[in-house]
Amino acid sequence: MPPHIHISVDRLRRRRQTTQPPASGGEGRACPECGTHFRAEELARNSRVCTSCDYHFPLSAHPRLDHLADDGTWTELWPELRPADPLRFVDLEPYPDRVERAERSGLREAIVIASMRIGGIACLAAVMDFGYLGGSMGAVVGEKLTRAADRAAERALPLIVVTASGGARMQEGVLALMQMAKTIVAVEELRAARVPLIVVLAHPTTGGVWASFASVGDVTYAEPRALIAFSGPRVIEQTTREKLPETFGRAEAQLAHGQVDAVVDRRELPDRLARVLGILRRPAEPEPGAAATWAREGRQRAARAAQALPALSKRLVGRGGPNGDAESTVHEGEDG
Amino acid sequence: MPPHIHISVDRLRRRRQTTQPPASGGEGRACPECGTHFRAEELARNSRVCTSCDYHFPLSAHPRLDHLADDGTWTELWPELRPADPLRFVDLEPYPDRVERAERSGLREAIVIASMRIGGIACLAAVMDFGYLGGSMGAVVGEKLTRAADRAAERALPLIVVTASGGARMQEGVLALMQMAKTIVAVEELRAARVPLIVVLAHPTTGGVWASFASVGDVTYAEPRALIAFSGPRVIEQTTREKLPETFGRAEAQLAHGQVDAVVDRRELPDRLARVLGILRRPAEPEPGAAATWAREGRQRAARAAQALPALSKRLVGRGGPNGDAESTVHEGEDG
Amino acid sequence: MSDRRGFLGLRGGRAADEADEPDVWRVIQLARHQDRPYPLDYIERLMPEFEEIHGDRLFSDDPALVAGIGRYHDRPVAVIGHQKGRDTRERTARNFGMAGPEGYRKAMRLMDLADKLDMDLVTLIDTPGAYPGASAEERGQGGAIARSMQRMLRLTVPSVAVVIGEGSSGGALGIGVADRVVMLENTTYSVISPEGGAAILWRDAARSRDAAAAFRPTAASCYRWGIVDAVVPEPPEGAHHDYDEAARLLDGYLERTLRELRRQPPDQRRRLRRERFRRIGAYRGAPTEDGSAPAVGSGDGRSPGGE
Amino acid sequence: MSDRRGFLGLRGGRAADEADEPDVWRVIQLARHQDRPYPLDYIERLMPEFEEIHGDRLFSDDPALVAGIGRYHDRPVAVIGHQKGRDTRERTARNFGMAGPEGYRKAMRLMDLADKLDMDLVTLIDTPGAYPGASAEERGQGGAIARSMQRMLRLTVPSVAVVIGEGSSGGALGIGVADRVVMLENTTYSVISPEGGAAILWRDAARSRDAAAAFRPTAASCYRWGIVDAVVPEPPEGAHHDYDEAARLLDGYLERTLRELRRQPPDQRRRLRRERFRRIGAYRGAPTEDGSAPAVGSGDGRSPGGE
Ligand SMILES: [Zn+2]
Ligand SMILES: [Zn+2]
Repeated sequence: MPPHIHISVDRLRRRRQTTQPPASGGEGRACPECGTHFRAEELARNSRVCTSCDYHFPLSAHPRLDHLADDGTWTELWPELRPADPLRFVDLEPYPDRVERAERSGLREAIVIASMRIGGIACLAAVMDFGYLGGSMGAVVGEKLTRAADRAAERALPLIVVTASGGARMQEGVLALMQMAKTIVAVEELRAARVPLIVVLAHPTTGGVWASFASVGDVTYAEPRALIAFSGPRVIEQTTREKLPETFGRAEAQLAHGQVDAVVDRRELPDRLARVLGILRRPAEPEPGAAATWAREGRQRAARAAQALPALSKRLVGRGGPNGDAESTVHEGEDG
Repeated sequence: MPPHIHISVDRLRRRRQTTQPPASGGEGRACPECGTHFRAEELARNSRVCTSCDYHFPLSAHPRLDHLADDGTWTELWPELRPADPLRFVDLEPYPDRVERAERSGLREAIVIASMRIGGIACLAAVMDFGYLGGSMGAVVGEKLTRAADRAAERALPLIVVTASGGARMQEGVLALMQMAKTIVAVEELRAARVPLIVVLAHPTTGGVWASFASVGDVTYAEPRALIAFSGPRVIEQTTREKLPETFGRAEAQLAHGQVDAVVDRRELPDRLARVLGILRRPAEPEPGAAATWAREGRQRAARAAQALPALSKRLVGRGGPNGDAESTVHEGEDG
Repeated sequence: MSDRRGFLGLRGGRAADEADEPDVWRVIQLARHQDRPYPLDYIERLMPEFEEIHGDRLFSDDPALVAGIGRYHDRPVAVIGHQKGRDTRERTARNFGMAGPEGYRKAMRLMDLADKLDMDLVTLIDTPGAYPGASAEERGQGGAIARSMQRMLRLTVPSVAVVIGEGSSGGALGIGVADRVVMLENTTYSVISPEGGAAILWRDAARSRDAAAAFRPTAASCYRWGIVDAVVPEPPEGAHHDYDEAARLLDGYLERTLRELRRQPPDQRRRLRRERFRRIGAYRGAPTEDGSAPAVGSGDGRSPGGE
Repeated sequence: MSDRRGFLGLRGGRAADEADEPDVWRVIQLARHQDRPYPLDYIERLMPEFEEIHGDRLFSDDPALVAGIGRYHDRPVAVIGHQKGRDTRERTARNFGMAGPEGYRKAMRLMDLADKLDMDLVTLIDTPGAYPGASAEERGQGGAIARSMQRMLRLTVPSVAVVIGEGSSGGALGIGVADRVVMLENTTYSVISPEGGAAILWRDAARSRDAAAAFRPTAASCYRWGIVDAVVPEPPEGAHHDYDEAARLLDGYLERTLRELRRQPPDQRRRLRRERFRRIGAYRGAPTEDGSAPAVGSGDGRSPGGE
């Protein structure tokens, strides 16, 4: 239950390692745009942006946090949350096998939450990782983002969200779809607490992620050439038989169409975010911040509200038994 | 001051005459679209719509009320309000001369407010008259509309607005411009009181009227082929050198562009309004309507608020001395 | 069907059973049946008077999504629904019930109106998904859906969302964030159509039956998962066999539920609505309900990618 | 200029005198002077940090209207302004400061943000009018302006509108419905440009000097009429001669006024804002202020057209 989340998170907080994570590149890469070859260290040094043509290589979550946060200030939150398999979903392979393989690559979910400082200002960050099942949004993404919003509201910390996602995680079926609504609830909590939400759209941000929290930031940046769309170009071409231009749905086009505030080169992003956070910093006030008060009351209200919920909606909802296996819990609970 | 308006209106209320007003047509007219000739009575019988081609002839305010209201139910409110001449404005002739000539044609201002019933449901109507100085919006239009909104809020009566206007009345200068904001305040009072605002856009509805209360109705109808635009076609053609199609800004185009809910033949309008009012009728409730309570409190609040206003904003504001001549009051007040 | 309460969801028992594979496919066919009643068919039967509104006041009107105000049990009510179109021409005109941003923005305009005039809101969901077109993307399809959900969360009036046919993807959820969400008996609610899912996950659109079996988007499953609060029965052979009876059964649920919701104070209703959606999702590693140590997630605390 | 209070409006005296005809024309020329400081010039001087936002999230971005957030006296503030463009290319790109519906909708987005994050709102008005174009009409120019005014009336945060150049027509008022409305010394606020007014009223655009004399759109006149709450002085030869000093003088008024407005409770501020605009307008026939019988308006009560 959400109210309890707040109680336990501090015990779960983990110190980060300051070593460079290997997920950031491996042995070396050629730029897919201009062919220039880079060694991994070179790329990492330039924030994984091509020095010849400014192509932005994908950046996974942990190196992204290294890139954005002031040195050594980020701390991951709730890394222990893992997907369940409520549908016992099997396509070409069982969902748990996909999850296992994704975890073997060193990632734990498609989103990483961290507390950090940017330009000296304390904030929270929620960074998606396209490398984990295409950055797809399942229950863990929804839950982590919700917890991040709760904490941001409670502590009056701005929330920075960096997206990279193919959309809802199909293997979690309609429950994944519902994460769209859940993340919008999270955004609403930020609003109630008057906490800024800054969104950075990385390549690609599509489907249910673009159609939920990614598109309602207070300030929204996009990385150059990032694809930003609800329906991807292939789906559109198949459905409407239109031939789409190269520029379709790209950050630059979305800027022209009024959908983002700016296209920002990744290398300038930390300074840009620091500037915005600096502008939005609340002045020191004599009275306790409204936000903190709100969050405190919010928790109590949420606890009361939970009592009043119809029994139906308590199903399969933020649960997880003492053995941590929601999957079996679900089926026991429902078939019994 | 607005709070006092409520006190005196009932004394000012006038019974209407049921005779046919002559403003509706004179001796006869040829349809400008198809050339068919009609006698005045014929036209009036068909709501001044051409029986051959459905062209909608202009309809001035009183016959419009006859047309919309259940038989014999409309009563005009505040007909005594007349324009002042705060700028002592002279173009090709002095503003007061224009006003006098307009009055000689039998009209008293570009808007008429009436209480009435439509389909048995009590409501208020604010009907503009293009025949009076091009239906231009000056201080009287703003004030009458504001009073209508106040009364609608106070008595929880829906407000029907029928527009026909060339925009702000230039002879009242920037004070006329400000009526746009004033009428939006009036609309906000309706919102606070949860009272429906139904707008009917007649030909033409342009300029500051379209860019204020006319475009924010809860439900918005347009008469066929009515021109609805902020900038008129001639201004646009002069500024942008585009050649506009015949259909530019017409009701049918505005429907296609999502700006109105429906294009409604004038002859169907009374039934259509009756239906909407019927749908929106509040159910009989045991407790006193929130609307009525709100309006009562609103009046008290407004009186308190007026006390708190900075002295500056009290100038030239809803005033009118005991001799009813705001014009001279203005200059005495300011120059002294 | 003779149950006077008129909705399976509160009966328990059979409806909560897991549907088997052939059943799933049959339900999908029924949910998409071209003779199924569409929103205007229900509206016609439930409301003596109805007035459709048009346009988003921004760009256009979207015929794939109808919106309007009607008289329902002697009260004004606001209704929004995906309208697929009956014959070929109407289907094309209505874009097969695939709404664009203009549709969701028209819906938001009606939500504003519902709040202003204290009207209950009913949404009727029946779409293969939001319209996938370049023009829709350029006008912010994603943001339109997101803001429509946001707007529903902020409603001060009661709201009920009813899946009356096909509830697919964000296009469905865009008008689905209500106080109560229910499905008619032979309808589906899913993250994607079976064809779409097959094309992506099986890399073969022809394997839509497999996808259907895997997604299990039936009312029974969605009820089990807590996605919907009730399942409203249809006439014995399906809603398309008896529009009047289908409307009567829906009416039984709707009228009672709106009445019940109206009894809650608006703030509480909004709070519960948020909580309802906030709680959805199964995962491992949550702290236990009494707030004690987490079941999963102990470790050295290094970020997983950093090892 | 040495007045420490820094704004003429509260000095009384000369500023309240009626301007004579040649003065009016001179002020119109100054208000439109191509070297006058534009919003970004003031912002650069008043705010150590500023971040422009772009786009209405609906259709496009309108460069004729800049909007953004800045740091002002150690607080976040939201700023909206018509930006005309300095050289020919920029003037074209910015459409000569004539905003379309996208501009007003971007402005509304920023107002939402100001409310959400409790930022004061400052608008800087300098436009010959809203853009008169067919495409702007098709996307609801009228409704955009109306809703922008409506949105400003609903703001919970303090707001100040400053006419910094040419304030013409609804295009100016669309961002002018603030708690305080002020004009710089050499600016105009008018229902229409003198050329437009001459073309319509004199049927001869060349008679714009006559129109100017009739409209008297100067700060002094607007102050007398109660349209603006204060007149902010400019450097001796006009704002275009000394941007820094112009900004300093504006700063003196702005900072003090926002601080004063913040002291009011939001509900009261909103109420007073409504009242401020609701009271504008001179007419005959109103009841006297003590509520006694009306001065004008007795008669037989027949509707005037019905005789
Ligand atoms: Zn390259
Ligand atoms: Zn004709």
